[in-house]
Amino acid sequence: MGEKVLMKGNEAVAEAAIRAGCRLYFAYPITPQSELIEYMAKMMPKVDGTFVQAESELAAINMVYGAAGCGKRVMTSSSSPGISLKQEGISYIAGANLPAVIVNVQRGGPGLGDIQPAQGDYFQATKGGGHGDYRVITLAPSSVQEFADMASLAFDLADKYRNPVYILSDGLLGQMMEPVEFKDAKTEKDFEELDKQHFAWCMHSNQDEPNHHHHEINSLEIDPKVLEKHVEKLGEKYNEIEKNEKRWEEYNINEENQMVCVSFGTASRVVKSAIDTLQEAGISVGLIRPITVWPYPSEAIQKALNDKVKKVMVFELNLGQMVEDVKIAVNGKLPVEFFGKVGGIVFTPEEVQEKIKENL
Amino acid sequence: MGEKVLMKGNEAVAEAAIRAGCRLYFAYPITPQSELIEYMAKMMPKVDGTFVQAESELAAINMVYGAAGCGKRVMTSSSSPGISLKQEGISYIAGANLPAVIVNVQRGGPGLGDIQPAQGDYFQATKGGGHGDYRVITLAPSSVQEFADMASLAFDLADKYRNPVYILSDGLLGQMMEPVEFKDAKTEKDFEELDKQHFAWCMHSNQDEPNHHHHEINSLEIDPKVLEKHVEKLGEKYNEIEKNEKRWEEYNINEENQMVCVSFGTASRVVKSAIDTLQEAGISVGLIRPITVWPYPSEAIQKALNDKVKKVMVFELNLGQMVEDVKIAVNGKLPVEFFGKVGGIVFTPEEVQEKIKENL
Amino acid sequence: MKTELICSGFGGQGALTIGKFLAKAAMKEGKHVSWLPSYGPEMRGGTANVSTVISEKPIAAPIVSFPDILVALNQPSIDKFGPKIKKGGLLIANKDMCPKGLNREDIEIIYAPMNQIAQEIGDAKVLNMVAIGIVIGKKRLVKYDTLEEDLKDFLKQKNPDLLQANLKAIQKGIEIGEQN
Amino acid sequence: MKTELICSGFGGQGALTIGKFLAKAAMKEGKHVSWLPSYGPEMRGGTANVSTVISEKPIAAPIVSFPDILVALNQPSIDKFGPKIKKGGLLIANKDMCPKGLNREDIEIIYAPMNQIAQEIGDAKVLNMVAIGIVIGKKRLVKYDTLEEDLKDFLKQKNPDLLQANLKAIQKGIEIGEQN
Amino acid sequence: MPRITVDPNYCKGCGLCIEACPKKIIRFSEDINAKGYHYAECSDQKSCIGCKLCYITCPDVAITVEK
Amino acid sequence: MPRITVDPNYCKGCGLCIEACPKKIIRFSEDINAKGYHYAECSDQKSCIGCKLCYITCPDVAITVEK
Amino acid sequence: MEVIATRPKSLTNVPFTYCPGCLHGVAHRLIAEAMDELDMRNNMMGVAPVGCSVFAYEFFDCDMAEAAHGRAPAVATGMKRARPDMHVFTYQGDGDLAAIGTAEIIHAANRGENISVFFINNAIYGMTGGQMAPTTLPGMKTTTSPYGRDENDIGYPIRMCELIDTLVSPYFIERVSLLSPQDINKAKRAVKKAMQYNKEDRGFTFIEFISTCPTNWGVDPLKARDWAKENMLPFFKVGNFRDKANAGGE
Amino acid sequence: MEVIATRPKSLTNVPFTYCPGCLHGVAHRLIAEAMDELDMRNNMMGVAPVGCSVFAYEFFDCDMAEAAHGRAPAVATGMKRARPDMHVFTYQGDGDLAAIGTAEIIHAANRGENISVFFINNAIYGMTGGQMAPTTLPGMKTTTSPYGRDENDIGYPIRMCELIDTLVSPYFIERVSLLSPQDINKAKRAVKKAMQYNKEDRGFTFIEFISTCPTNWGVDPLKARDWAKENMLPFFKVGNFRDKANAGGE
Ligand SMILES: Cc1ncc(C[n+]2csc(CCOP(=O)(O)OP(=O)(O)O)c2C)c(N)n1
Ligand SMILES: Cc1ncc(C[n+]2csc(CCOP(=O)(O)OP(=O)(O)O)c2C)c(N)n1
Ligand code: SF4
Ligand code: SF4
Ligand code: SF4
Ligand code: SF4
Ligand code: SF4
Ligand code: SF4
Ligand SMILES: [Mg+2]
Ligand SMILES: [Mg+2]
Repeated sequence: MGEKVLMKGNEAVAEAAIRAGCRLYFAYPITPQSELIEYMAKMMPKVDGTFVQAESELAAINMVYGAAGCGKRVMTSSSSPGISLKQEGISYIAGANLPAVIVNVQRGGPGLGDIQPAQGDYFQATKGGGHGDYRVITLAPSSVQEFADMASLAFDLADKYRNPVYILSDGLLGQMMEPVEFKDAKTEKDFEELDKQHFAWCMHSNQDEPNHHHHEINSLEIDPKVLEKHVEKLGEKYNEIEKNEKRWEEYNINEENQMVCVSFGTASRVVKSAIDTLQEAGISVGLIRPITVWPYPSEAIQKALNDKVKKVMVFELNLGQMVEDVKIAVNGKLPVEFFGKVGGIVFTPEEVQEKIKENL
Repeated sequence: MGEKVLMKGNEAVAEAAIRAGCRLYFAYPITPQSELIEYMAKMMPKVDGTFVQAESELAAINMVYGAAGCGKRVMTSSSSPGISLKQEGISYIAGANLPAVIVNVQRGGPGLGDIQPAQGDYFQATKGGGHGDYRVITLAPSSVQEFADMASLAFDLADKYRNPVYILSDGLLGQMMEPVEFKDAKTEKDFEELDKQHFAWCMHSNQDEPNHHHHEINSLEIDPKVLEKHVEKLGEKYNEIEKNEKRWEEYNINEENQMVCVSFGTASRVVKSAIDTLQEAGISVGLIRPITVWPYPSEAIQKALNDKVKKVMVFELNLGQMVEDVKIAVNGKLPVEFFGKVGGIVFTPEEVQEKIKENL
Repeated sequence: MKTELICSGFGGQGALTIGKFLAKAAMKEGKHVSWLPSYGPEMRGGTANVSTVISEKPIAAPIVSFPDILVALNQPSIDKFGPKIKKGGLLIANKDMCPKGLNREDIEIIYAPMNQIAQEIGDAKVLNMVAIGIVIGKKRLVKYDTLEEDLKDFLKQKNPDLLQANLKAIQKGIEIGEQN
Repeated sequence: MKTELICSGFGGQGALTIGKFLAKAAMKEGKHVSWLPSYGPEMRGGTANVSTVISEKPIAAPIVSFPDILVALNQPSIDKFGPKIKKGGLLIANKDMCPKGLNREDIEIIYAPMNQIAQEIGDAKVLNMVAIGIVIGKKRLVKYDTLEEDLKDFLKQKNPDLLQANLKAIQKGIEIGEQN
Repeated sequence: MPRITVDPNYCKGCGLCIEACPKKIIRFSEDINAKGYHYAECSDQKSCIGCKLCYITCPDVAITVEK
Repeated sequence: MPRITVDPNYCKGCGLCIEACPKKIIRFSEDINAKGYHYAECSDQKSCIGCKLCYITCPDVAITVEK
Repeated sequence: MEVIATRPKSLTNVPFTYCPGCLHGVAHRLIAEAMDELDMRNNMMGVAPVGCSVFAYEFFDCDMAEAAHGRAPAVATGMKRARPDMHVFTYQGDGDLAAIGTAEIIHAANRGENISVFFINNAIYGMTGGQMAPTTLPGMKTTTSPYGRDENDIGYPIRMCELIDTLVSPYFIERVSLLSPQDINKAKRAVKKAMQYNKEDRGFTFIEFISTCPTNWGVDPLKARDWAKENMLPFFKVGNFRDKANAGGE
Repeated sequence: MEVIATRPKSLTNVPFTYCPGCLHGVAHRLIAEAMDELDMRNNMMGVAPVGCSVFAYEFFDCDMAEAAHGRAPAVATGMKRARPDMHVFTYQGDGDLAAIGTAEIIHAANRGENISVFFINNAIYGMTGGQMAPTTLPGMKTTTSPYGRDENDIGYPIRMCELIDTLVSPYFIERVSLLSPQDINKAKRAVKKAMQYNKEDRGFTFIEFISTCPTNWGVDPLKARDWAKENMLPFFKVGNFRDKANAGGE
């Protein structure tokens, strides 16, 4: 870890990705993620990496597919409408068991919407916006430091499971500056190690005789019996991920809680602020902040439902998309209420406090 | 209603759409929906309608956007990977409050997958595969007749709510022939009536003076306060749809049920077959078949949970995507189990019987 | 009563059409019917097959796993579906293309030299009509008249010359079916 | 202790930089900081503003709705954010561009002719540094030395000539801040 | 006699008309408009020859030319 | 002396080689292969001039030419 | 006194949202004047792109659709096919038309859709803050080509008129400049021709405007024009590529 | 006796899945032979499209990626950029390359990606059962142009070589025919050139093969060749469009 620097989230995650060994980056400009692509344009040449501004988000995600198929750490980023355009490609990446990191700096939708922070792509990220049965590991940062840290986590998880990983950020985290400390950059030896790990499945040169097995990067299985096995194996992988990779933060969770709040990313920061104020006023409210929104940390919510807790409240910057996951976790034990803001508006701590009080 | 004819689902829905007043159709070929586009290619010229084979699914959905903006009944169709490519466009259509009908003849995924029937796009359809807060009314047919009938229902709902509507079919329903009876075709007077209804919001010629209001088809609101209102209004519309438009079929639901099954589309046909056999053997199992998978008929499931029912079982041709909606409906009252097949394999009545018996 | 058929053969032999004509005729006679083809890249050579169900009651599952009747126009069809014919079921096989046949005692089997019959009638393409005839002659699944009417409608547009050959093939098939 | 600032002005006046330098210096002094700009098509003219929070404890919400301190480089900034300044808070306004000012009794207000001061120093662009100086002089949010060091680092690369003007502007600002 | 009017609501003070005018009779006003721009104004209406070059150049369609 | 071999595993009986052969010494065999095609065969090896036109034409790369 | 030049009726009274000196406004005016002069305003529908001209639907006084980034030609196809009695145009930037929307413009042109496409080439992504466009010149610095566009790594600018001119169906193709009053007058004639053909439903008409982006080029409006004259015009040659009315160009 | 012609090593022993007489197989052989002759097999990576040649990854004996429909040039870009030491080619049909993948091919060409693109033009969508392609000829009946392609409604076929030839960066562009042994031999020379340039990392190389689809054209393989000679070759002129090695074509 080095010195603290003050940096925008968009730039911090780019820097952290480079340190995590990302040497290929393909993307298309869009507000509010453009600082990310611009940082990559500036820095990739300095580390002998590849930066290509693709002709579109579609092209970018398919470039990612190609580079990932060669076993390299590769990333793309965009914001909401651009992420929609990547859905076919993401389904292919998932179907072909490829590691890749995709950053979504969310903005207000649907359609062209606006360019302010929002969390309206929760469904798309967690339930799979593309076709077919697949899942994308989805990390939801709530600070610039965490945004940066998630770059290396995302690459590690992507490699571990050979699966795409989203970092589901938003315009606020992308645009704001906070102090951030970076991990040490990967060394030549680390790169060799990574290449070695990927050699078994990725595309590379073959010195073997004709008709020995060559490597295919592929999601096509025209025989349904074979595809069935393939998808079942994907299913097992997703179960494995659900078992191992749930991450969350508990904030002020204790025996005195009258309410448990659930909130992720930018929204959770505001909720924390409200919780602090209420605590000072003697009202005890806890927060479960999912760090992975898929796999979803249901058990963390269940465990937090102490006897005094009368209600669970979900705070998001959308029409209530995460409510479904919370309801599944709570499983009828307590009422689940929702408060949200849409269109790029972030609720204030005061609004959150009020909503909590109303629901006590 | 006319005579019964034996027809493929793909052709029947196309014919029904034309009768329902669809005069513009834009699509790109893909198996197993190609008979639909081919039928349109053949028939549209005969009714003075427009058929354009677009250069891609992206272009097709954006042609739909343009034609819908002119207040015309317009449709597109595709199969899973092609539907993924339409996600940005669908988000725009939803964001701009436009009516449009989108047929998805699902195949095995993810990625290129195969071309056999599957239900792996449930999440994409019901949770919104594109970005931002929006919902698409999703009709799930289970027979060729219903597939055809849904064409006019879909257009009516699309017009009523100015919202995109999916018909979520699959390769089996698209490819199979069953007898089908068609409704009478729309008359000139019906078309005039429709045009009149759409005149208030759609694009058309303006005879007014400069700087009077002209019509915009748009999802952009750069001021977050305005976008907030816009999305809140969308939210109200979705609530309205949830209140009014839930549809389902009850099959063998009665006081004797030991189990309630939930299954939609093609899968539900097999479950019905299994239920019949079990009933003959004295085992009473009921089925709730959601006809709209969004809005989801939760209440129908809740109501079916009589005292004797010990378990709810979900049967789908995917890894268990609808299970989440069923769990939310059941809300912890009973255990929810799942059986599915993936990769384009359809389970047999025998397999379903066995699973039901195992779970009694 | 519900009858589940699989018709199967090389692409071009017309297996799918057998199912279609049977289903269409049954529909006209007021039955519930379904017709589900195999589809996909098999279009390039390979085999084609179709599940057809004809029933008094609405048809739940249109996929036939265990047919009452298998119409097999070539040996691979027998190899694939023969073992799945229900006990007491029926195999109608094209003798000319099924050198190995099927070794089962618990079903009825009719071998007919369909290629040869078709050739004799004067059109190699009507071999599938022979098969339809056998199904009708044996099982009375649909009436000949319904079928004839349908064929007339269909071939009037496409190729009136073919009509006679088709009808002859069906009649020949019915004879065989009735004799077995 | 937590201080929440909004700095606001026309694009080009350097409002965002005020927040950035304050946040950076505070960070170097071990504080928690956050800096959140308005962004978007406002880049084309219009106004720009930034929420800056400096705190002893981790910062939950980086959006400042009700600032302790408002630095307003023009009148529209006062019109927009002036009413939201916390009771007992502080307004630092650029007298030269804020003809109307703000009519509140429950806060402290410092009007300083920042354009004029900057002109006197010899570089119109350092008007935002005057504002920074006032904040420090008045509130001691960060140390002058930290800021100086930072500016040296920053301007060494970009434009060493500007450094002196900047430092002078800050010092002038501090004076004003201390006097008020 | 030709004359021009600049509508300060549209003008953004880009200066393109000033450069375009063959008679050099357009200048920035001392005043600023609501958006903070020193808008263009005619310094000498009677020299205007109504050539419309200012109108043609103006990207904000702020100028009216009369004859 | 040149000669050709057709591998029945690859041949689909398209007939393109038959048309291509200047010596007209390729024909369809009476037998069918596993896929049901009457594959090509050489009717007269000794007339072969090793011109490779059959090989060049064959879309299924079923032919080997030796000299 | 008679008004000899003033805001055309086909522009609303909403001030443009463009930067001072940005030539988007000139292109808008030319189109609006053609609409006025050909009496097309009441039967016109337009499509706005995503780019600085995203708010075009507020500026043109006819019904308009806001398209997704790059998809305007597809949207226009849907509109013209739905309302063959109306006239349709799109207005698109170089990111919109020559990058993400490449397939849509080529295929609309190739189908010979009865629409007019107005293409503003300013060699940059204006709206998103100055990233490289497909039309960015070799060596030109942008926020995503911070060391200058390296033509050996990512190739040369795309010339859309030349590309579209390889297709059989388009009816009218011309590249014009907005860099001087004289050029603007020439551009006006081309725009009016395109609109006239549009009115007569003759086929696909395409006009590329060589324009500027003072803000993201980081220069004032006058310098921007000069820079464009020196650097863009040699690579993007103005002129008529095709006019089927006189059988294949002037 | 010496084998003078047999299956090249760079083809696996998997029989092609193409219809009898389909010329996809000939194109495959030419590419594989070039790989053999230039000793590139061990350093080659390929990209298969979606189309009849979707299984190309089973036929070429090197590592391969299966791309989404139309995106092969983008996938190849990712691969070549990730492994500059390897050589990369794509193999694409006319639906894949000239319809859905228009943007990807044009921009890969425009960037001058160091890859070879082999483009099979059979004037139809083979795999999906004979729908119209952008290269379908005027009047030609397909399942989605059942009354014949109406050039007044949907335009003329797209000529990809001509289109790409308007870009500055591509290194080698040639259209060849597979319709006779002589043509195939010429095609072979073009393929080998492209591969040679690929080996030397000289830039973007593009070959369009005029081919057939007997199945969906509904004729036998011989008739298909004749039809293509008569109908395709007049519109799709074979020849070299560019060879930067000899400064601008033969
Ligand atoms: C799918 C999608 N990708 C990216 C963007 C972001 N975006 C908005 S405008 C634009 C480029 C604008 O450049 P150009 O088309 O050249 O127009 P200009 O602003 O230069 O007039 C981009 C990339 C978007 N809105 N949607
Ligand atoms: C996104 C997407 N759209 C459509 C398809 C369906 N599809 C598969 S192949 C194909 C066209 C193939 O035609 P072509 O590229 O000409 O290749 P050919 O089969 O003729 O060799 C299409 C439309 C698909 N798989 N994915
Ligand atoms: S009309 Fe001509 S002379 Fe008059 S102000 Fe305009 S440019 Fe100058
Ligand atoms: S050209 Fe127009 S906007 Fe620019 S200064 Fe002149 S009047 Fe104002
Ligand atoms: S090599 Fe020539 S002569 Fe010999 S079989 Fe082949 S085509 Fe005929
Ligand atoms: S060309 Fe090849 S596939 Fe065709 S018949 Fe001859 S050997 Fe067989
Ligand atoms: S950013 Fe550039 S293109 Fe956009 S309005 Fe400003 S000057 Fe014009
Ligand atoms: S369908 Fe056409 S292109 Fe495809 S393999 Fe068959 S003949 Fe070849
Ligand atoms: Mg631009
Ligand atoms: Mg093709």
